[in-house]
Amino acid sequence: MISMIVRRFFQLVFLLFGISFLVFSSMYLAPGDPASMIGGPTATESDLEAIRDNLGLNDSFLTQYGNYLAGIFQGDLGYSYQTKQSVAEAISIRFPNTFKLAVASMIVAVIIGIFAGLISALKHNSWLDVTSTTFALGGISIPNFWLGSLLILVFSVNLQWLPVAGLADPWYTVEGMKQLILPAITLGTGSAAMIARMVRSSMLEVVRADYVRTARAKGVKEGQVIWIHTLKNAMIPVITVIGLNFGALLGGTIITEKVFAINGVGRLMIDAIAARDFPMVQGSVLLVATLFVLVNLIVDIVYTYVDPRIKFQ
Amino acid sequence: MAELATAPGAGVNKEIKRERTFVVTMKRLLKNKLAVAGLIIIVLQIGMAIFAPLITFHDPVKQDINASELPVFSEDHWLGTDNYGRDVWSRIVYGARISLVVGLIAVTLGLIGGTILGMLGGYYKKLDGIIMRIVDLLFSFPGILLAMLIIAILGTSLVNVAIAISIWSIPTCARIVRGSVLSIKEKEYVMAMKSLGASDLRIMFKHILPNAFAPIIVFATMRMATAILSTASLSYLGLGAQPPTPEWGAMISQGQAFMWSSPHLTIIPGIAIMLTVFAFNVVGDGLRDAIDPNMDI
Amino acid sequence: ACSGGESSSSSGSESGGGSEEVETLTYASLTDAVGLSPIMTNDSASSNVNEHVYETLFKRDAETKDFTPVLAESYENPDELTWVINLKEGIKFHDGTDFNAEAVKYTFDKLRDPATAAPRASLLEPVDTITVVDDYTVEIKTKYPYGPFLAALSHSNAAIVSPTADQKQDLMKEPVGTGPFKFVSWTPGDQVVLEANPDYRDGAPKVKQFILKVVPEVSTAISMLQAGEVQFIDKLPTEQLSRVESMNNVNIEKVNGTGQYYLTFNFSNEENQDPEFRKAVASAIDRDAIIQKLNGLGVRSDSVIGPEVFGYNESADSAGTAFDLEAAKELVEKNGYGDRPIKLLAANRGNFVLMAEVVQAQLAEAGFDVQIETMEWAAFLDTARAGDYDLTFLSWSNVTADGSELLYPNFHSDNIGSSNRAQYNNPEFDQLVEASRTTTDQDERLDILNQANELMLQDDAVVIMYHDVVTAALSDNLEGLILDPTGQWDVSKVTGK
Amino acid sequence: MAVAEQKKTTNAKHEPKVLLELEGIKKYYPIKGGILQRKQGDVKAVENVSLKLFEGESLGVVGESGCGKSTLGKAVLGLEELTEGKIVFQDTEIQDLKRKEKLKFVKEMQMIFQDPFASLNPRQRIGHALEEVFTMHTDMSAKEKRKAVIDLLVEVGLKEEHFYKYPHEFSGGQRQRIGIARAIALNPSFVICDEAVSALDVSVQAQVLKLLKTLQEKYQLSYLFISHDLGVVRYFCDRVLVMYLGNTVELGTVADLFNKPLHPYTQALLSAIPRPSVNAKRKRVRLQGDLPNPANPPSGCPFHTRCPIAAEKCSSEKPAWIEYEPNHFAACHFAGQPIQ
Amino acid sequence: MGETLLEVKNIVTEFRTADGQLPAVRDVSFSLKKGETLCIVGESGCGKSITSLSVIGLLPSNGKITSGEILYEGAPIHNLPAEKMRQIRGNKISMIFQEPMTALNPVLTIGFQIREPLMLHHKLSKSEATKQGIELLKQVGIPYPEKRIDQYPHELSGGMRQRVMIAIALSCNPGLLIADEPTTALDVTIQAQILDLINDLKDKLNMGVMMITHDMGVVAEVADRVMVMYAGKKVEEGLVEEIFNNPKHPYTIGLLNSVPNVDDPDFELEPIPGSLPSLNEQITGCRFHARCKFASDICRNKEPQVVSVSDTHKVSCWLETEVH
Ligand SMILES: Nc1ncnc2c1ncn2[C@@H]1O[C@H](COP(=O)(O)OP(=O)(O)OP(=O)(O)O)[C@@H](O)[C@H]1O
Ligand SMILES: Nc1ncnc2c1ncn2[C@@H]1O[C@H](COP(=O)(O)OP(=O)(O)OP(=O)(O)O)[C@@H](O)[C@H]1O
Ligand SMILES: [Mg+2]
Ligand SMILES: [Mg+2]
Repeated sequence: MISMIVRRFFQLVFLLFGISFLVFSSMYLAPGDPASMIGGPTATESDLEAIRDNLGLNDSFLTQYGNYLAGIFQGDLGYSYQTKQSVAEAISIRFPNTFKLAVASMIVAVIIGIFAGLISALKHNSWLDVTSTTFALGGISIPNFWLGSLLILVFSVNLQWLPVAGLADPWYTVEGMKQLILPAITLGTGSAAMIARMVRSSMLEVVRADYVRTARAKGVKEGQVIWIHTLKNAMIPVITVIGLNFGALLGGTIITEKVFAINGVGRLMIDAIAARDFPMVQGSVLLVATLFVLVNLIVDIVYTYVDPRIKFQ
Repeated sequence: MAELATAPGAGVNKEIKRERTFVVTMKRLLKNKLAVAGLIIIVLQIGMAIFAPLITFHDPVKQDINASELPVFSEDHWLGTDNYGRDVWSRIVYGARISLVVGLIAVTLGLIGGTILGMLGGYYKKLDGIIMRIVDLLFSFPGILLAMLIIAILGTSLVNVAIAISIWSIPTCARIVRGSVLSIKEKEYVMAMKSLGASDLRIMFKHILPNAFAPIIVFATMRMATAILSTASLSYLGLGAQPPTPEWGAMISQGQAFMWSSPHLTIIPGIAIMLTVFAFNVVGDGLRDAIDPNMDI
Repeated sequence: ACSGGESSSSSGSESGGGSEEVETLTYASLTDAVGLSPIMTNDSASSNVNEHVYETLFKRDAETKDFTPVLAESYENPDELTWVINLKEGIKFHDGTDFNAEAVKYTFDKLRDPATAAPRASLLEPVDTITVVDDYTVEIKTKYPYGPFLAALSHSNAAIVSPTADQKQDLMKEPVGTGPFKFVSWTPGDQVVLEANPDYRDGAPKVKQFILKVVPEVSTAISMLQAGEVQFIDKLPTEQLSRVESMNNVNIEKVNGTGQYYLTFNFSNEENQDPEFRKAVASAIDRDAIIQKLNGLGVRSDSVIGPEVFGYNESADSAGTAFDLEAAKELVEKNGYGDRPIKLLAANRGNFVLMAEVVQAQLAEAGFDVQIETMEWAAFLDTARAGDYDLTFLSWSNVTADGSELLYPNFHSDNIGSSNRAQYNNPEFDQLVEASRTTTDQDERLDILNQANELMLQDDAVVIMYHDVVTAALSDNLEGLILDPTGQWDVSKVTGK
Repeated sequence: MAVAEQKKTTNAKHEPKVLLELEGIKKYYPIKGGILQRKQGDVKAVENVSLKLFEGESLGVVGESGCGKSTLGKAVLGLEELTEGKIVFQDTEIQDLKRKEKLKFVKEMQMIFQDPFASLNPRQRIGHALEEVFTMHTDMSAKEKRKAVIDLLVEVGLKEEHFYKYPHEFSGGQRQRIGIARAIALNPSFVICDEAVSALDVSVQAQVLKLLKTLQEKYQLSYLFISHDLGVVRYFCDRVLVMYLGNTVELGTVADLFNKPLHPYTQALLSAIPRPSVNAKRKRVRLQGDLPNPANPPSGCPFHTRCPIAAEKCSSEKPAWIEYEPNHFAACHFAGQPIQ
Repeated sequence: MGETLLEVKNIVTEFRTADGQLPAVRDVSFSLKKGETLCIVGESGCGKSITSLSVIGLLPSNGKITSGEILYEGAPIHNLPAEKMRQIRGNKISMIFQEPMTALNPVLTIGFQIREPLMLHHKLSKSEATKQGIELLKQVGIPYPEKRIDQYPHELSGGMRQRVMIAIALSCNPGLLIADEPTTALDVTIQAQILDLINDLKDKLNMGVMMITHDMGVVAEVADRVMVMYAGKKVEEGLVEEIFNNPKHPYTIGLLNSVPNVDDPDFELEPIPGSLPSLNEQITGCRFHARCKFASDICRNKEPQVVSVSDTHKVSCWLETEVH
């Protein structure tokens, strides 16, 4: 296990290196000048020149990238062009929100997804199955902003059950949880749909397995056959989907964060991209990549618990 | 030795019954009711796209400021008009041309890229490590940034948008394909082809790929939705379809501002996308079963 | 639920029906402040905060268009190049530092210093020297006579900061000014919290706590307003106006603004230098149609210098080329303009796309072949500056509400390659603009600016689409919001009803 | 007289010609582990196998599951790279040849696989599957290929109308016939049958065995016949090789091996076979335990952990491969000693 | 050998398929006594497994017993409600399946899987069940059962897994053990161990064993009585000696002639030509006639009746009818 973690760490370094280069070059190549984003439309050429000089934007690509890497090796993610804030600090403010949201929506997604998928599989080809499949496809094709706005309209504005937006209160308070509900549903729906489809096909496969028949031959009760003998096996491929989705959610989700005014990493990143705030973009992308790798690692570790056949040397 | 003796020297010229694979597949597909419903939707949409001028009564880009934001079932505009007074029905119909094409190109390119990567990674152990790292990289790289990069390099056009979107599908597709290849390459018929001296290319594309189709089809059909919706987020950045081009994703993102006053501006293209997604998914599922020769339908 | 009209005539803080204290006032901001130092920022979200924390020397009166002193007591011009400014006494920064001439010099020197790389260093570009005459007198010498100097000094980026605080801490994070509100906290990306400054010279604001909360999605902000989670939003988008109007717990305030939106030609392209082409375009555009689309959030006037901007003259309102489809068609036909594909560049924000779509359709009606190319703001700024377009829409907010500050950056040939995105190059016009800048006599300036304005209109250099209407929606149990035509506002006089 | 017996006499008369010679074949699969995925050890799937195969003979290979039978077959065909050893086929060393150079020998050496369900591409019509063999190795025209395929189908007892059918439309026996057709398509001289009949029903198995025999006579084929069914081996083969844990433990003619087995493992194997006859209830030797892990084989004689007659020597010293009688080899310190 | 344990009377099991209602088991009757081993032999697909699954009530969802009855210790069990049947399964009737590799749940420990029936049917506590589980594993000859009980199936070899399966099947001392090809996937030496084990336990527990196999060697080794099935029908039944020494049905003879004899080098194989008809094939007369070299007109037109060769030996073939 430890050796696997160490190996992943090396892979991560490689990955981060590649990503930082890609980010740097894409920001460099994409049209748009950080200086004019700082100066705004009213800035004059001399204002811009001063800003560029100050940010080192007049250096060559390699010098800029080299400087950046040098900073990274000293554990310094740099400072925002725009706000002059430390990138690390900016991210550390946002990440807890994104994390809360990601966890909450994954919980929603997993609960709905597994439930819908199970019903679909157990009532294979019945109207319940068709309904749940339709729901899943709907969930995939509903744009998030639409669902989010609709939920706000119904539950916050009209019924006034839940707050419209924000994520200010700590999650363990009633208020904090209330704030999480709508964004979690909005965000979770898409993943729920994918999980549901995965659970369905995986269950359909597993219920035909020999060991399920064995369990029945032992006289195991039907409920236990499903929950103990089938579901755990069926979850193995589902875990990958959950992991990938969770990894993606941890990267922040621009639209949901925007609709619900959540101060998250997704918004930070998209704002930084829009502002051509290179160091901030770099920092947030690297964070996302790291999280992605970490989540994958966790998924792999979870595998060893769910599936004893998988062992890491 | 009764069997050995049967039909000695049977003539080559004798007609041998053969059904074209396509025909067989279609026959099997048509037995699946849900898939038939999906097929009908797709055919209708393609028909809509092809015969757009015949089934619309308004120019999709013709504005009429005085008749803007008409609701659904208005006289003369049965799906209403948008905020420029353009006929929503016409825009949906003409939009089918663009959205379907962009979706298809994006998915196809993504599949090709993903399949090649996944195939190489799954088949050649030596390449696997590096390919999976590339896949991870693509996975964790923000799609928007990638799209900007691509469009910065290739220029703004719908095809480039499709290319940008296609890249988003590559990592997932590559993983799926790799997974299948890893298991299929251990199958005995692959070993059999090796023992017959088949080249790697032949094995990969003639023997492994066709058997890895099922998950690819499922993935591809699910991806259609994402692809069409992605054009919306790109057009939001000015990277997608340029106005006044009618394109479903862009219609949704434009209609967003009118969600309160004219919800039909988002709902209708939303339904169009949903129908497409539904159709492609059920046809995909049906197709997966239909091309599986072992499946009894 | 629309109170309309100008609310800048605030009822003040006198007693009466409406002087109740307001515990918390929350404002929903579409974007987060970049930073809390006036020196280092140049965005409206930052200035929304900064204007409540800091103060400038002068301020332009919204109604009279004259400059009234704020931190300054008075000023004199011993000669065209010299500005002697007397400061108010007894004012303290929030950190206890005295406000004095040193603070002014410190602030302005810092703003001018190239090493600071202040985004609006150009505000003080004409300044030559700054001298502290005594504790409450500064003398500023300019390199050349500079007409809009007071406008520059009333720009929120020219607000005075506490020198001790600036040396001690990062003002970007912890601002210290002299304004009616003191800084409490800032969670970047989420909210800025201010509190009433009890020691404010005009008395503490009735709003005890002022929160500027980031809500990036307008419709969410409106929902929050409706649900009472925020009390105040501004810059209502036209599409959502009807929704806000239908809400019964808010009042909408509207003020004709200084901001303007215009279509411009790319003058670096020879084909666009053809005056008939520009005439044809101008006559093909029905600006009234746009105004109609704006649901009352636009003011129709041909004048480049808008009604709320210094230099405006009513006569210019309809001095531009009028909408005349037939004439346009004729010109297009005659000169074969329809054969040339025209690239209409539009930034993907605000009303630019709306204008682009409408104008594209109108131009197409006249026979032009126009392709819209939308792009995101950063790319747009680059592309427009590089001159990679035929037509584009630009806007200018005229924060200083001075015509020179509009014409010089936008159309003077000095600024080709930067803020003169139209690459407009007209020596005669340049001369007028320069004159308007270097004249300190305000009446004379008015005249010169009007000439420049007319010259542009004759030239069809730009097609003014509309002038802004500034909006805000305030919870109906509050009153006293000061809404400035520049789009800035002041909550220090807000009270409960 | 039975065909098998006839064959044996023929072989005895003429000096048999060697078709294939294996010299010290080893195949180790590396076990990787640790941080850098370094090699940590080996699964010794095949450990030092040497033998000769004569033209026209059937050599049976038997042994428990996992003892390396398939690996040996694959190694001979070049489907697995050898760790060590030499393969001489028709007087040419072939183990190091490139794929292109090897194609010539591919035509001569073919394989029939165990699982008739798994060894055909489920998405390829069987006619096309067979045509593909010709496409890869000849430049026949489409028409010629088709004719050749139909001839082949007929040869193995199928019909022309099966050409366009998919594998799943056939029964197991028919599928195995297709596998056989594919293996003999290029007129090989040597065919490896890896458990070619194990998955078939007894009645079908008999049909296929017959077919293989007929083809052998017709085309002078040599078989390497891998099986765990000693009955089938006795019926089908001329000589038998017994393997245990990657090692060869005994090799001899069917008659020698079945009548006087030298190695205790062979003896145990023979006694464990369920006889399809109610009359011959014999006393059997029951081996205890399972096959040891090939990654960590016992020292000395690999069989000593389960051997009923093992002595001290067996756990320390690896017995040599000795020709105890003409054409009868074994590797045992106590070769020939009965185990009960 | 004692009293009758199981009686199957004229059961027909049908499948609902796209081609309609297809019978996989056609009117099959047999019985089994305590302490007796009945082997069911026949080609793949002839309905052996479906017959046994019908008995234990675990038919695939599209399968159903449409007529006939099954009596266990004299009481009908074919029409019991699901819950009642569940209580019988694993308790009075147990089953072992062919594939030891897939019959155990890969994600549950051996201990969990062996405890389950004990806790369900004998209401043992977890620790009691564990104790008994260890005892059972010891009984089936698994070394270090205390250690094994916490392991997962993949950590065991195929032979050990099959032994675990047997331990599970025997955990509640069932009266009837159904073993569906329990050794086909195993090596000869291991197979012998397993067969011995089943035999020993049968004697010890006085169970009835219904063993399904297509290996004539296994039949000869373990069976007391043999039932030969062909295409869903029982074609011959008798004591093991009768079947091997005096087979009557041409199919049984063919089957015996298809198996190479290790002890007889001169034995010549005589395969049965052709293959098993599919379920939906309409066959008039004897279902075997198409592959039978003795088939006559009557075989093609009329179904043969059951003929008793002896008290214990019955066959359905026109050849016998004519003889008698
Ligand atoms: N690709 C591989 N990587 C690692 N080990 C392998 C590989 N292939 C086979 N082995 C191991 O090599 C040994 C011999 O395997 P092989 O398949 O040759 O056995 P076999 O005698 O054919 O068994 P069976 O009768 O089950 O087919 C086994 O222990 C097996 O686990
Ligand atoms: N779920 C099902 N639906 C339809 N037909 C089925 C189903 N299950 C089994 N059958 C058919 O029933 C017949 C009998 O099957 P069964 O499994 O009893 O054969 P078997 O004698 O056990 O064969 P084997 O030796 O291969 O296990 C076969 O023709 C099979 O195709
Ligand atoms: Mg093998
Ligand atoms: Mg069976």
